[in-house]
Amino acid sequence: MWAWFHKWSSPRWFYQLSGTLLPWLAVISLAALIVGVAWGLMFVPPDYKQGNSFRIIYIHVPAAAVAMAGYLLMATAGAISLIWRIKLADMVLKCAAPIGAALTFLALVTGAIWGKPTWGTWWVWDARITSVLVLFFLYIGIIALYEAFDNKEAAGRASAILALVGAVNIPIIYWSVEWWYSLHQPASISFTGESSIHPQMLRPLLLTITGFYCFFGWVLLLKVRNEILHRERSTRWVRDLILSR
Amino acid sequence: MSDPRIIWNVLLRRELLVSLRRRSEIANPLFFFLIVCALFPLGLGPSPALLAGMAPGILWIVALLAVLMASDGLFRSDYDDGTLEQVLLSPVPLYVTSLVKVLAHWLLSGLPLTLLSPLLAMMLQMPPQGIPALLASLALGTLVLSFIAAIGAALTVGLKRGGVLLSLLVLPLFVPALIFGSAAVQRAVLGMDSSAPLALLGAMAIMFVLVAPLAIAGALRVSHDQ
Amino acid sequence: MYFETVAELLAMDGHGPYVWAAYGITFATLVWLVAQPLVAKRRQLRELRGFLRRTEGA
Amino acid sequence: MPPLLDIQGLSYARDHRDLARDLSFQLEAGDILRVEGPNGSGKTTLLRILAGLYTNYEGELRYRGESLRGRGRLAMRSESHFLGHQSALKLSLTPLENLNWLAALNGQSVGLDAVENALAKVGLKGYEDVPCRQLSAGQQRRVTLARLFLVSAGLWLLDEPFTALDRQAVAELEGWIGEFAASGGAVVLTTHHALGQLQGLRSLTLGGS
Repeated sequence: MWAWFHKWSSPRWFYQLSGTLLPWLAVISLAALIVGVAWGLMFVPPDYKQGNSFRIIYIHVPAAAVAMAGYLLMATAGAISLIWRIKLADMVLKCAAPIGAALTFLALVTGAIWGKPTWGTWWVWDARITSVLVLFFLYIGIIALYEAFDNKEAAGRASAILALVGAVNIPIIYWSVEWWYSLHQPASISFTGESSIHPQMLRPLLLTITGFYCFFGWVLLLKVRNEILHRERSTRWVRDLILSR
Repeated sequence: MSDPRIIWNVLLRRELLVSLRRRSEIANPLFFFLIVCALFPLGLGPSPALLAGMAPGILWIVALLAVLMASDGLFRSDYDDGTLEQVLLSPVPLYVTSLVKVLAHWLLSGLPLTLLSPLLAMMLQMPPQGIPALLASLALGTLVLSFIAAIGAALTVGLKRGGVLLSLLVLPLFVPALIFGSAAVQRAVLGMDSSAPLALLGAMAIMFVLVAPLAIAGALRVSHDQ
Repeated sequence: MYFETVAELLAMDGHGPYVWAAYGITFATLVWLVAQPLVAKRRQLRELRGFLRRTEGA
Repeated sequence: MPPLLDIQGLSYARDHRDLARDLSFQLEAGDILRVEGPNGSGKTTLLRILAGLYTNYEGELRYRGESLRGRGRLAMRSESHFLGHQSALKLSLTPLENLNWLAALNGQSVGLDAVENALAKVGLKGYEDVPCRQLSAGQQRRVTLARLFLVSAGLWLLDEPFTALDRQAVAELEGWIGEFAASGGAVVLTTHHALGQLQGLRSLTLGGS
């Protein structure tokens, strides 16, 4: 088993593997996004309660979901890099952070825009939006910590520890915010209540969620491949690759 | 390896001695707590009704910031004079030494803040029936906050400008403690039962006291391994 | 297609600006997310060639 | 009986600069190994690797036959002293309090007399309760060195131990190192100071490769 695990973690092997995966990820994510968005924007009837503004759900929910999954991926990569000292896992952690932060930012912006026509204010202290805001702060903490170190390897290990501590705390944070929200605001208006939307309208959502997940994978692979070339620049296989280009 | 209890006492005594020798380091968070609480009436107006309603939230947020301020240089002086290096080299597990360090730090920062809080509660016109819950929630809460902040302090110990960065790292992790802590006091002020949030805070305190030293030990090793 | 005319699609009974603003920002962000590593790769290849020529030549 | 320290194929780098490649040496009881080399040649890093502080290296390092990455590290920690550049003292505490704490860190509780003997050995008799802040730099360095005599150890790792010592203290330290090696201890040290002819002295040159 160890040989397989070791092979899997060698940057060169991963570079080749990701080379074959990239086009598929790109095609699937673009296709799923385009079809899902077109379907959600143009073909689905408006929600009887919220009107057309509910169409923002097709990008808001996937962005929040993938941002959360991205953080958990970061924590897992961090654990792997801490325990087995695999460089690849450290690269995944470093590259996933900015993408996750961008998606969390998207979830917040689309949530705020969605709030305006629906509840008249740009910012609604709804349970889910507040949790996504805290998730955004967690991402900012990871990136700030990584940038603060000069020695990049120490930066990776410190960020891995923070990501693990963050991941352990995410359920507690999400649950405490839910508890806090129910304390002050009986759940009359809330994003979490969107399940009241007609199931037939949720079908495009599955497409856009798939699209966002593949998109995350696509951009992550692009960034990790750049990182591999940078860190392995003094190796023979990178030299041959560069000169053969 | 001689008797662990003696080792524990010597380690704890050293931490308390070092802090007690620098009085100002203990007094500063308390003065910070006092001054910032006094700012709110100046900013919001002195009307008792307004202040009473916001007192639990204000007290908890300012206590939280005071703990954050007190935790900034937690490991830095040991890092600068080389004693932290000896701790890393010690056969005594780093989990234990970190646990002792943060407990001693809490005894001289979190606990005094808690004991001072009734005075400030009165200053902010908070109804007295909320004070027992305030003491309980701050006692448990500052323990949770101290251990979370200690993780941040350990992560930034090797960095020159840790202060602002520390708050970026740990403030999001303070959210649950703040929610349960201030809710417990608000309920007590309204005469409602506040045992649920206090129980949750107690559970978090146990969890962080047991788990945080692992992260602190890992973070201290990282900062030395470069 | 739910909407009869393109104008109706844009207006979306008054919610159009919000919906299109949200989709516009999302589209811009996603494009930036993809473009950034692609641009970085081209710049990196140029740097690496220089790095290799220097180390190769030494 | 496996050697006290067995280093095979050690290579390490810092900031992408190779400091040592495939370094191998052994250390037995009674040896004094002096690590030489120009500044920045990785002398301090080598000591930090041996002490288990710096783990970014390749190679097989064994302490009494156990790998330093595994059980060997814990065994070594309780049987060795590492003196870094810094004083490892809290200036607000007295030598007695500092040494008590350092002994506890080594897992041992020591009585007052043990501390007094150690301080007497380094010529600081009677200074037990003077806060270290009021001691001179040389005296503070002596308190740091007192730790070597407070808790018995089989291995000393000394990084530039002669810095900030007056000439008389330098001679004394040289004597202590000789005494320790003669009594079966092993020492690895870095210094620019020209050591006299100590029995069992060997040197290892780094850098410049």
